[in-house]
Amino acid sequence: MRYLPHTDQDIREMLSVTGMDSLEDLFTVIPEKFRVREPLDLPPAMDEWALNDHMEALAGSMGAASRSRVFIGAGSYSHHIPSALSYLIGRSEFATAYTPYQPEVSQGTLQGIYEFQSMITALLGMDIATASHYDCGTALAEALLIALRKNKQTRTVAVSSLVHPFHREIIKTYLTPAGYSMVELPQNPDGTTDFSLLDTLDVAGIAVQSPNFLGCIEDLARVKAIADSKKALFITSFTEALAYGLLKNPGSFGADLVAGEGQSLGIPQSFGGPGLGILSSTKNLMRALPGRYVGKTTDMAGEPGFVLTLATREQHIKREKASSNICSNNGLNAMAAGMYMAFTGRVGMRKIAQINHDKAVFLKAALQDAGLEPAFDRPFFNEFVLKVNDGFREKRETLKTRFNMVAGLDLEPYYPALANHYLFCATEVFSRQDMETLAREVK
Amino acid sequence: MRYLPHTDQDIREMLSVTGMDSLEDLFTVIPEKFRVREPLDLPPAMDEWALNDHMEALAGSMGAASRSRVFIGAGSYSHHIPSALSYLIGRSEFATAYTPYQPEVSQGTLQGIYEFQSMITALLGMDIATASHYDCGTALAEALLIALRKNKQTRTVAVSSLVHPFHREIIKTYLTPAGYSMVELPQNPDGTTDFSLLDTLDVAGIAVQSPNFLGCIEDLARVKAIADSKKALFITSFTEALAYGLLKNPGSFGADLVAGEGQSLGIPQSFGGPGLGILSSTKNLMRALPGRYVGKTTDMAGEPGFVLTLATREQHIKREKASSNICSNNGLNAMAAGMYMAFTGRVGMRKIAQINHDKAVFLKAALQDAGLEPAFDRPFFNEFVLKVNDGFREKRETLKTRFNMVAGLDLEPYYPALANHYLFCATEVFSRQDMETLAREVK
Amino acid sequence: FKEPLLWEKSKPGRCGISIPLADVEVSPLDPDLVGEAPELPELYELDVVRHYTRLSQWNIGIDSAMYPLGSCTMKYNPKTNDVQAARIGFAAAHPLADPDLSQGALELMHTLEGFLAEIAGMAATTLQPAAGAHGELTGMMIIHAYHAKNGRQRTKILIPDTAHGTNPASAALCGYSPVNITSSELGMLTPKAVADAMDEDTAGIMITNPNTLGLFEEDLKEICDIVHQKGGLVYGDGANMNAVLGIVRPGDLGMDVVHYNLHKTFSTPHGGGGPGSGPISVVEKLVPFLPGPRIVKDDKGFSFKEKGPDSIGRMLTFYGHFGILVRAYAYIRSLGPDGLKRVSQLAVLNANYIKESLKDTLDLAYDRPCMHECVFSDKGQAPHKVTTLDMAKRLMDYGFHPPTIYFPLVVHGALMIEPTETESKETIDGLIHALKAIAEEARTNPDLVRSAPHLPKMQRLDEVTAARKPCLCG
Amino acid sequence: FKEPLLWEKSKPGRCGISIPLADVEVSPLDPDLVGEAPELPELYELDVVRHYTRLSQWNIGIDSAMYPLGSCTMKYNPKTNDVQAARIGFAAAHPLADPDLSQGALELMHTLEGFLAEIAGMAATTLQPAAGAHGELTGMMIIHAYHAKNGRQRTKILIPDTAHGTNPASAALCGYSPVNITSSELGMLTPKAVADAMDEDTAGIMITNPNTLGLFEEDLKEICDIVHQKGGLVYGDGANMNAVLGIVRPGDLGMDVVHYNLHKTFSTPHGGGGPGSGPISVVEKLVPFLPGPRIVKDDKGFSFKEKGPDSIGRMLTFYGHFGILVRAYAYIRSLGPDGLKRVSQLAVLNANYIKESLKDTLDLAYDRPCMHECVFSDKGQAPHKVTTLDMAKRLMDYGFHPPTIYFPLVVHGALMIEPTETESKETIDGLIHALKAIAEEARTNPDLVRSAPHLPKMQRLDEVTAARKPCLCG
Repeated sequence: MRYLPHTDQDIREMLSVTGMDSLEDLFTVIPEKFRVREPLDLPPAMDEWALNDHMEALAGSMGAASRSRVFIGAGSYSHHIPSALSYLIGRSEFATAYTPYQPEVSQGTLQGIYEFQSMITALLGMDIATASHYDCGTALAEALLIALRKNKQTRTVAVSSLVHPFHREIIKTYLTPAGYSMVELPQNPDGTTDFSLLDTLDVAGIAVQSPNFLGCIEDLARVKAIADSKKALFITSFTEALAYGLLKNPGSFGADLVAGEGQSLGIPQSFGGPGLGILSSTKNLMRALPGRYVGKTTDMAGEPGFVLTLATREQHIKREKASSNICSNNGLNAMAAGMYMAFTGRVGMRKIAQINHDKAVFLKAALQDAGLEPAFDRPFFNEFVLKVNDGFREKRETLKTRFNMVAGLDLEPYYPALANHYLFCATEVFSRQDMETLAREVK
Repeated sequence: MRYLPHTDQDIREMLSVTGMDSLEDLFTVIPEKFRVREPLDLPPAMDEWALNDHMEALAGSMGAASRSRVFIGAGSYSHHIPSALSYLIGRSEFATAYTPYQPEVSQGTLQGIYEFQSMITALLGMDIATASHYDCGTALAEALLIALRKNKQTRTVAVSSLVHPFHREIIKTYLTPAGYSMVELPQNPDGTTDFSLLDTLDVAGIAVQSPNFLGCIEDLARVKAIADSKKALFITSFTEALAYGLLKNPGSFGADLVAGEGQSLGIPQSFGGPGLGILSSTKNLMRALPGRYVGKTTDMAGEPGFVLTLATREQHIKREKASSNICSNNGLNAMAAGMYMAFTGRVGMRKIAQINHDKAVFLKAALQDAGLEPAFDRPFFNEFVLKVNDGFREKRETLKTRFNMVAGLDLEPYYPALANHYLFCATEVFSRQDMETLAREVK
Repeated sequence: FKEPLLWEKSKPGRCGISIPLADVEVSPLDPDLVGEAPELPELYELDVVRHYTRLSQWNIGIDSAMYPLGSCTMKYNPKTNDVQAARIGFAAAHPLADPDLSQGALELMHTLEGFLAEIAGMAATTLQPAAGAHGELTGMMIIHAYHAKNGRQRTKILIPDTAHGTNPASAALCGYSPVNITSSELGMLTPKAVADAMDEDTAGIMITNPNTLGLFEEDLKEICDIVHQKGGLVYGDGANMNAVLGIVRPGDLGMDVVHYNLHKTFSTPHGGGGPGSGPISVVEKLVPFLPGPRIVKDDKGFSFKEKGPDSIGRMLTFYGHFGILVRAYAYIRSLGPDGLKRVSQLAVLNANYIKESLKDTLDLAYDRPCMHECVFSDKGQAPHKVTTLDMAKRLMDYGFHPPTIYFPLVVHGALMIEPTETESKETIDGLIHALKAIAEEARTNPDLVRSAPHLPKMQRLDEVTAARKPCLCG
Repeated sequence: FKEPLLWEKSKPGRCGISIPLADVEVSPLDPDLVGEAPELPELYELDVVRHYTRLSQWNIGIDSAMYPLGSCTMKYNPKTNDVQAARIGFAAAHPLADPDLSQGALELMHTLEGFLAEIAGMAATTLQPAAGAHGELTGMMIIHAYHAKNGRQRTKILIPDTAHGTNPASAALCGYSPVNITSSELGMLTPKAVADAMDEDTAGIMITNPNTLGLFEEDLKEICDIVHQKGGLVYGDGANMNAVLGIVRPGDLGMDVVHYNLHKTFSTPHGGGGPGSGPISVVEKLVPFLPGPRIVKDDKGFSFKEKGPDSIGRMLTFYGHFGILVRAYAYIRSLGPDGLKRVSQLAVLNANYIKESLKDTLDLAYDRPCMHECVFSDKGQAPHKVTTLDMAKRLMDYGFHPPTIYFPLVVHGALMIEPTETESKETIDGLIHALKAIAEEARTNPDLVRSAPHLPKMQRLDEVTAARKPCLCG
């Protein structure tokens, strides 16, 4: 096996140093009766070339293999990734390093993550950001746990029902064993969150997503006012990071905590993961946030450099008193997102965000011309909901098989009240022609 | 344009240092009437994503796009390339460097090429090898020019007609303006070279290819004897480097010069180029060879290191007295070939060579079972000629359209006497099932 | 050469990305909603390429040097695995695309679940957890849900003093109070210590096996039986599975849940801190509690099935770190059952060889046959006022990444070396030689060691000030 | 850290490649034909990966630092170009596959031929030559064939003293004797010098324009006319085309043949010395002499057409360095006509900015507006016994690759700086600053400069011994 360096002679020499006769002898501390006698029931080894064929067969069976156009966002977005980024992130000095515990030989990772943290705060208008989390859903759950730890007078948080349905599931999963609960805030007819439940409810934090799962931009100023009146933390989340190339950022609305998904920032969709969890906050929550930080410092010669810092909050020091159990996070994807923001910069980020919005407006208009009905009259970024007519499902199947196009996401499984409503997304990767084809075929 | 760093302010500041008012002013030394007035007639700029679509459309129209099986060698061979090699050769420190004129900052390229030279001599059993040439054909032409310069009593060389037809064309092209000529040695019925012409002819060098263009292994000991009797240089070439994982090497037959194609050593076929020209010789020809060498030396602190050496033979020093005009060569492909030989090593090279031979024997037998007739009864490595029957051409078309398989190369354009003969090749990339399909469909 | 921060290189007007053709009309959003363009640095393409190329050159990865970080299993990350994950059919796949467009990914994951269950000797696997610690949390939630379903929640969990810090943190997130179990003078858990602590208010025990001293818990089966008798469950931290693939199965020893670190045992790259992947396998009785969705196969092919009534819920937005799963799958297919067993044999051989070769030079914490790693201390260097940290930093000057230091906590000044199976005898001999030389330097020239490292671009960094006056963004 | 040679790491029995499944019977060859297995080093995969990763770290590329090698046009090599060339449909294509399987490649090349002809202002292009010098050779053979066809071969060729060394070498391969033409005190060719040398035994002239002093040959049209009047042809060395894209066309000036270095002007990587690509464009009357095959289009699509009767023959086994051609094509499509013109404008701006900024520090060989590069000498440093070589080596300590040195030969101690358009003002200011500092060091601390470089892994290497006692393999 080409990964294993040991020649027979190496093994003999090394065994003799250890005073053993065979490789089996190394395991005599394991009671014999528990040792596996038969080989594991796994398929035999494949050579590299057979593996390539096998994997291409699997990958080739995917819709994505044939340049499909999936007009779905809902937490995972198709965006262009510069080839220079793909090259750089593949350099093994980044990819094959461990967590930078030894800063003297890890300045590359450390500076890159420090820059990522800085650019995230610039994007969101917040004071600080962590080095990364798993994804938006888990970051949001952590944000709510922070609120619950900060405001101990209540064990409840309020979460908009227009937060991504999967994120709400994660929150429930995280809160339940800790003995906390979550109240879901219902939906207004215009596709935004109805906060009226909060008139009579005390909560530790209020979480909304904007643009929300239905694509609508929430009124964050209103959330801020309500949160303040409740002395609750104001938490906002997003799944489409590019939206903040265009929209007023959460910091400008006074958000306490922002949880976000960074997949749009140069990370392949990869069937949903790994993505990039973003967690950002005001300065006063610095010691309450879980996960890693990179900070700036100097070396013994006075040269500026970077280290992991504030580790005293973390599990490997604090153990059960840690603010979280997070250890490995999505570091390489944070590095990729940093690269993406460096490539786009101030101007590029704004331009690409605007193009996303323009395409979505075009698609919505084209689909309405084709007879689909608008569902909500709220501004949106690059996702929107339409009500479909009879026969849409068949046309959607035809589009899939004949044009490799997927016409939106059926909302009924997530919102039974929204039967016959589909969530559509357009990004810069879809051409006008793609969208015209889609509209023509659903007519 | 994302490749160009100049902001408008940069341009203003830099122009002011140069004392000019506009970018146009930079070109006032060019007489106005010769300056291009209209933009060049080229298509407008494409963004990266449009370029991707356009190029994928072009590449996708190629047969190779759909995992085709091309059972043709004839100078370009389909072999497996380890993914680790593709990664390493893509590292920009190798790819984006220039010729290592400044050794202190180019040790990577230099050591890699030195190792390549060393491994080539090991593969071929020769004393020395150059840093690379363009391809086998040009290297072979250079080898013949060396012979002509060494043996000035004649202006003629003998070249086997079973040397790759394109190589013979290159030789003619190179020899003609210099006033040299080439005699082609005809073919024996068994598919090897007929040397009888040489009984009455004085030549400066004799060149054969082995395995030759028809796949047959030549009797190199015989060539050596004839060359010695003529006091001509014995030159041998090869297009399939893997053959020397199995066959006795040219050095063991006493070859003076070996020209070869290194594409099989980890280099993509890439529609024929860039390949890798190999030129290797005995020690006494060291100063006669054209092109670059890397040599070992020490630095001022006595540390071993590597430099370009013997440059006094080269054009940038010797100008018109140089042994060749070669300057840029195929360095990065030499590096790739070095990597390939390092990955395969002694054992792997032998095993893969044997598998190539085994597959070719299997394919030949299968095609003979299907009714094709053997053409020559000589040992071969991974290529062989068969005589086809009526209806083969139609079946070949069907194989192409239905199975993405290309059933051999029609030899008639190259050897009119071999009408209805096809040259087939099998390598380790073809599975038994592929070959069985091919044989079944030509039956 | 120092590489400036991105914004120190920024100049207004530059842009390093290709702006896609705008082929539709511009539709301005309501100006009340629109903010300023984000204050990102402005660079052109070569700026960014050079910046990250230079940054990369200041990192050590597995491809640069041996990286014997104990408990982290820094083995070679085969390049072919990355190629598989980058295939367009996988990399560009949308997780909510219709199932008929997702069969390849679903089949791969379904098969991988089976592989991992077989390796663990358990009934089923979920690939959902995003990292090892996330797997632990998932496992603890399953244990929590199991007790809840059985009608009486418990309050405590047993955790040995050799455990990873993530163990108590994960347990605490489920509301359990960790009870510390002291390991014996042999570095192992004793049935007696567990029996003394285990009661019916205790949800179970979290055991790392081989433990973080690199030792196999020889009484594990007996300990599992004790815990089971009191109605508890046994959680297995699989961070060290690289020692026992095809040798012994956690399920056969009586464990109920085990997590994997695919980025350790199954060779996916660590990425400077992730993304990892932390699947868990469970025994039959815990299957209903697994998070949802699960992948099922029926006559229409593979699809996601939503969670059942007993499921703990959802742990990650989409189903696991698919890109990492592809790599692990490719690795298992590349090695097969014999190759995986060989991996563990050689990993253990390498560790024992280091242990034997260095035990006369460095103080060995527990002189017993080890598994995939061995733990020394700085006891022998303490008289010279040279610490484990000093030796670790000095090792950089010899071209090695330092081992894990000051962990496990039960060994004072621990130096925890895990070579993995992909390091050759020559490289290991180089490490042994370097550590012997450093031990000698500690005796003869301790200042040299204390002021290390000397060769990297940076000298020792001031971590204290960094934490006291945090500067987290520029 | 020194990286050992491959065979110093070798150990019998290791193998770093995956051996494909042998699914057919073994067929031993006649033992008389079979040799010993070649004595290649034996390594496993990680050995090889580490070896080349470490070697790469000792190289400077464009991605690492500015590389202002005069006449080499070390511009940024866009990553997207590499992606295009690696597309499976291109990279796996067999050059002799049937034309119906090769349309995409043929179309790309046919289109690129047209682009290059348009840029040159000429009638046709061949993409066959493998490198710049190979293009020169092709061009000279065409000139040779042209004269042969016209009934009388000629014996001489005019070559200015500022020419690249490849020019006389290429001419000599066609049997021509080079006649040296001295350039004027302004660094340019004069019509008079050419008229004096040109006769009817002279095949023509080889002109590099802009010349290797970075100067535009202002009297080029007149010179071409003189050569043409005597029946000669004008060969244009296009190594310096980066200065004049969309500004001036060689054909419009009267040149007959011009070669391109795609790896210079059109941004394909240099690869540490190739592969390059050296297409040539020719005027109408030379089209019949182009090497074969040529790409033609008819109603069945694109195909190769074998050479005609006047063709010089074949220059390369298959049709050109296709992988490089793809990159150049992608580059031209990415920039378009306006972008290409901008490239030349900014390349020339950068060079003039350097010239003006340094002319008070270093001795400027010819103080005239330059094109894409400028040439200084070490005249000012000679009194301090500091040479161009010393300054070049010292520049490494400032993080720059040295410029081209001791070329062109007409300038004593030449220091030839070509920044290219892809270097920013800040980077160029850094280079200017470094050269000013070195000039100051040469005055105040010449030993420091003479003993440079100090920062790279290696000190100055002994090239004399290397050539005297060559050791070309290990």
